[in-house]
Amino acid sequence: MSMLNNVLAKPEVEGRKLSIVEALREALREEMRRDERVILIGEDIGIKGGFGGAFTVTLGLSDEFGSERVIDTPISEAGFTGIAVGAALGGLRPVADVQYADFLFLAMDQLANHAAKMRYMSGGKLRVPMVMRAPVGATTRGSQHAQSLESYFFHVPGLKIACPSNPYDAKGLLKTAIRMDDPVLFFEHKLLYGSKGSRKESGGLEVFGVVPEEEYLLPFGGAKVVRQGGDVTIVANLLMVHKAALAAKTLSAQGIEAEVIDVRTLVPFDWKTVFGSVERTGRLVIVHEDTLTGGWGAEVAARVADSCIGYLQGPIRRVTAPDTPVPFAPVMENFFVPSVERIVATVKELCQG
Amino acid sequence: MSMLNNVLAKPEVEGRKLSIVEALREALREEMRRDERVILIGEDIGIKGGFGGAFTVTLGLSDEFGSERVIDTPISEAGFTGIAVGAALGGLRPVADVQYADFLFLAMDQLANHAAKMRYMSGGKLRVPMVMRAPVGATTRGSQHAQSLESYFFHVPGLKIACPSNPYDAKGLLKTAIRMDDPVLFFEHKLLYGSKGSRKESGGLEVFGVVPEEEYLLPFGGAKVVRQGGDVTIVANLLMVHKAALAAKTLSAQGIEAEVIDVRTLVPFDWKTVFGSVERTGRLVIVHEDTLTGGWGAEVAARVADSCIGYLQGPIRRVTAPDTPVPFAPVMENFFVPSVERIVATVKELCQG
Amino acid sequence: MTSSLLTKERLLGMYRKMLLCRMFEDRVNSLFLQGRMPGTIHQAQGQEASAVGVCEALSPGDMLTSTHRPHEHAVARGIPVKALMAELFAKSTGCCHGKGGSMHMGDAELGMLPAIAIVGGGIPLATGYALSFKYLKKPNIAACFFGDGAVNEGIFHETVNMAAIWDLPVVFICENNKYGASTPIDSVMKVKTVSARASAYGIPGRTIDGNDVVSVYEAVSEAGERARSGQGPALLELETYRFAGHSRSDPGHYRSKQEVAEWKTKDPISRFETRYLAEGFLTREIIDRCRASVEQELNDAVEFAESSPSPLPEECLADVYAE
Amino acid sequence: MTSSLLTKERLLGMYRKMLLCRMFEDRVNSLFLQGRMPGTIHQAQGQEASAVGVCEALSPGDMLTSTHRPHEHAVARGIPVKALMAELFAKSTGCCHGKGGSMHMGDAELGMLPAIAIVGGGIPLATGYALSFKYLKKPNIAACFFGDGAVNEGIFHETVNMAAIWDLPVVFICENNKYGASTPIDSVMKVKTVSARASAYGIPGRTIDGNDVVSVYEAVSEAGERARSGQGPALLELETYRFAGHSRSDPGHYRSKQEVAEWKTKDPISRFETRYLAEGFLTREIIDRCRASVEQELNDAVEFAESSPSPLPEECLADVYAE
Ligand SMILES: Cc1ncc(C[n+]2csc(CCOP(=O)(O)OP(=O)(O)O)c2C)c(N)n1
Ligand SMILES: Cc1ncc(C[n+]2csc(CCOP(=O)(O)OP(=O)(O)O)c2C)c(N)n1
Ligand SMILES: [Mg+2]
Ligand SMILES: [Mg+2]
Repeated sequence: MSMLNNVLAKPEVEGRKLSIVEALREALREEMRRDERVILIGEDIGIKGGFGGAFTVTLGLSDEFGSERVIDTPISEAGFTGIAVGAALGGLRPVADVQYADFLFLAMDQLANHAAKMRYMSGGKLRVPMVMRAPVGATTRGSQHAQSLESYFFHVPGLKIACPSNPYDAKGLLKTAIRMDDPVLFFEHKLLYGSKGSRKESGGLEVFGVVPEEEYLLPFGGAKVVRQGGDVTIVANLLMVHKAALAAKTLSAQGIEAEVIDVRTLVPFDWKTVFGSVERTGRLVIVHEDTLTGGWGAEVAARVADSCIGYLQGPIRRVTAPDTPVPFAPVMENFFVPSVERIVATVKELCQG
Repeated sequence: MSMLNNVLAKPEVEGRKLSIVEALREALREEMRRDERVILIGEDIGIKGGFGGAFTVTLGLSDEFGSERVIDTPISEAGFTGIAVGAALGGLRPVADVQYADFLFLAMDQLANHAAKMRYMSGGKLRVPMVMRAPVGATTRGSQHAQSLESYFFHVPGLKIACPSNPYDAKGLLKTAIRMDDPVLFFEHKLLYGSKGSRKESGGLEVFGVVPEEEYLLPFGGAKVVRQGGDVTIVANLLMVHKAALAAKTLSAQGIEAEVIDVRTLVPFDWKTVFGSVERTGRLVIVHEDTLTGGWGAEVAARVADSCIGYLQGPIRRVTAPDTPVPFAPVMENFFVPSVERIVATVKELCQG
Repeated sequence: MTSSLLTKERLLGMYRKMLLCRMFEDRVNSLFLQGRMPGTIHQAQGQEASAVGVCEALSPGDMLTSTHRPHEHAVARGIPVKALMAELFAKSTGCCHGKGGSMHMGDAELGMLPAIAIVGGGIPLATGYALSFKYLKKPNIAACFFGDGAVNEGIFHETVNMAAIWDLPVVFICENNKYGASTPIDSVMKVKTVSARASAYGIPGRTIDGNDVVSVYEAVSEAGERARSGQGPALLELETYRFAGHSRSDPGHYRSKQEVAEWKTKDPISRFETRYLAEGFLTREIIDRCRASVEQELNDAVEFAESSPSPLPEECLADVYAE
Repeated sequence: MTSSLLTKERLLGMYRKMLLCRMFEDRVNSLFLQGRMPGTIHQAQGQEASAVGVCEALSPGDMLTSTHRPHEHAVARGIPVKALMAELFAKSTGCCHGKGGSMHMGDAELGMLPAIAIVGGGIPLATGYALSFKYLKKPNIAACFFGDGAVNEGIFHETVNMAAIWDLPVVFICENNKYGASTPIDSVMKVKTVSARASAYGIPGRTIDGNDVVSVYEAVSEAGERARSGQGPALLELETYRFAGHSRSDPGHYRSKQEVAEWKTKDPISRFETRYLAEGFLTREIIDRCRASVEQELNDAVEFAESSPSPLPEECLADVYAE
């Protein structure tokens, strides 16, 4: 895994480097300073002497903003999610979080039946400006603290979805999400939080990135071409962007130039960038840690198979987790999570086979 | 809609005709007689003078089997689903139901984090033989009693999924589901229940079908070619099978022969039949009432774009509900639900365009 | 009792509102039976004292949440019956532009969120609204209707607990009409009253005669003042009964004729009439005038609804996202 | 008190089990710190009287459910420490073949379901098991561990209510260690005791000294007999404390040193020793012998675990479906 570190960091770029945790925290702090309607709500996020959420993102914020704005809840995911929906309807801009994305299933009704529909059911009169943050990814904690759940929410009309792969995007997208008038699911990968601080992840990446001191916002719906290449398009998100980039490096040494696209937001999705790339390369590989069947990669494949079929020079391939729960044992978990090797092998087979 | 009635009924077939409600009820009754470990659990399913569930499927069963086996619950979907999981682990074979599939979100944690994973987490030692029945489909009840939720569960490794389109399949699949040692989501379409009885649906189809008196089981994983044709493959489920069949009739009159495949079960999925058909026709249209983005049709498109790309003579098209919540007003709902006309137009454009 | 605080005008207004609720429901029923309305409906005839007593105790800026049985709540909250009728007729002039329907009627600008048809699902919305009121230091409260069936949902438990620990300005109002669909409440709960559950959250709980509009008004006013002054939520149980079936297709065979008949003797509207006819300030003439004016209002509403345009099919695609 | 019913052998057995629990946790902690174990762990040092007192009151055919903090429950239930250690080492000889890990240890054949790490998620599983016992007319009960944090989850509410109305043979056991992660229970609940919530479901509730193994045993035996004889569930609150942080990475700065120190004086193991050394039937020699034999058992377990084979990577694909 250590090979993965900084494969994306461009050494030439000057500036202040932050981890994703720091970038997220800074986004929250800036938005809370700017707009007092922004509040945080969740478990163990503000307790004195506590964790600042499961992964320290909110650490210190209750010192600055007090417990009225950094609201510690009981362990009641459905309830506090619904309260966030109500508070958003009432004019606040709540940023809620679950400690692990796996627990979103408990709040699924409030997210899919209420947050996502209130605007529609009201005939367009209402808005639900809330953000729900959720850490995803397998980290040898067993099957209930491990899932990458993006695809379940990808299927809910009315929700928007961000899944940043680096500190710059994390900060810019979170600030945008908070200002947006729609409910946003904001997925963060545990192994990208960085390895500083008390709650470090073994196997975590040192993803420090330049984050400007000046304020900036990053729009939803804009994918990022992380690496250009003419032979094959690789579409990925979160941790998989880093693996895809490393795979691209390896492939380049073997004469295959891969274009790597970081989707950044799943809803809205930047179809234009993906279609444009596939039309140039003629080959598509989609990489996600979420499981295969019904994962968001299927939609990418389906849209390409609808819109760009004439450009395809080979089958559309997906490198994803298999259709299993997440196993605990590291040997099995490493098999479960898509590896750089699997990406390399799939691309090679596609380009040469 | 009345045109739709009996487009699939083969007049030549002799035998006893039942509605899907009757077929499902018969399946439950037979399995309960056969195996006393089979119990039913849910809201308003057995109350004397009551409904027999939201759509009369369990009507009368508490008279025969008593309230110990037809267990009326409080309105506690997560709780009784979890209790069904526990009872299944304890050796029973519970058939639970929610009144509308929309309420499955409330029980999502118990289904996706527990029912689907207990076997895996135990290293293969446990089994969870339970069935969860859920009515889907838009019927002018507004957005919280209308969704077709198959695709959310399609993405959960560890669950199996049935979605019958007719009485014969409904009975045969439900009996198989009850005997299966894995958790099964069993989706039924409200407009296919038939229009007999007190809780008839306006717009409901008269889907009477021949159901043999002799016992039979229908295996999971076997799709059915409802109609043969060489020009295009149409894959559909539930109500959409009927619409696809009617569309095929119209298309045939215009010189296009469509092969219509009823998937019957989504997990396991009969890839062989679909791939074989697409390899012959070279064209694929997928039809479902579930919304477009991230729907199960995307997976069908993705697999075909992976495995059969060389056979495709055109883009893969999907005819689905748009990415919106379900609107109430019939004019909008009719726009939302895929129509025969939309299927016909899509196929024509694909075959001729 | 504080009923003396209610002026005659106020009482008469409440009476007319109860009539409007009842006659609205009756009209909707007959329109539905004539096949002039799509969808399904859950009617509330018999529960007018609850709807009106609660809404009368609310201020304009307060927020109400409702359930799958929202018609009378919406009427009592003062949403124009035209807009409600048009919504039931699936017209674009409806309070939700035809996107909501019977189970989602409401208008937040007029103090009622679109109703929530997931049993219990509206409880956290009201509570979240209350959180925003408290946070923004507004003098308002949220009032949250739900049925006896909802108190066995987990969301009830989670949310009432949070409202309690944070002293949020919300009044939880359980309309205990003894049944959740076909299921008698005493078969799904061991405690005798819903209000007994308040003690699990350390908040006040009271059981009230939900068919007496004045009692309801007083109890909600009291709980509302408490909540407004920062003392936190309360759980009120209004004992009432629905005269009709659970939904249009339900003949209600799970209830005995005797039980229904008994509750009909407690009809909140005739009880009101009997009492205030006896007290002298209500007269047959006033009653007749009220009925006539309600009748007219409903005629107008139906005409408005029927003559309103349908939404366009493609409007299905609008209003998913704000931006 | 019925403690007289406990023979000396039984008491000694319970003592050794508490030692095994504690020393298992301490050993796991040091293995973890040495980096010899993957994953994360939630340890239960300080809660041995609860684990052992509860399990001692169970029969072989009874079923136990547990939480994200299951080590001591599993040890006390009698799952061989070899199988537990091997699971923590992610070996195929583990009780879940390496698929479960720390938060999912268990072995249904030995009377404990794989633990559930979703807070509150195991409560309906235990209740469903109890339903199957009742239905199949087995003489067994289910016992369900959960923390103080779990009683604010909706699933607690829904499930305890159903167990109550159906008189299911299940004992709900809340290990109230005063914190859910960093959150003090009194900040998330207005009532003073968890057991007070039993009244909302019409079942008995009791708060017990959870650091006294005999009290725990007696209370669970009593509730268990009640449940076994068809009289329904009970909610027992065991007051206890975890000495360590919430998980390995937690230094526990949200608790005062004084509070921790006070609870250390109530250490269930030293309390047991003090009491029975004074009563004379426990001796220093017995204690030393117990410790030595536990030490040996743990050495064997670690050796077994370390020398066991890892699962194959592709075993990831197995065990998803039964057929
Ligand atoms: C979560 C959920 N479960 C089930 C239903 C189906 N359903 C609609 S109303 C109802 C009964 C509700 O009873 P109660 O809360 O007492 O309200 P009432 O109908 O008596 O006004 C049920 C079971 C639903 N809408 N939502
Ligand atoms: C549904 C859910 N929410 C949150 C968590 C994260 N989490 C794990 S343990 C825990 C605290 C549990 O507290 P308690 O129930 O008192 O048990 P204890 O840890 O004290 O034994 C939390 C919040 C979780 N595992 N599941
Ligand atoms: Mg009711
Ligand atoms: Mg605790």
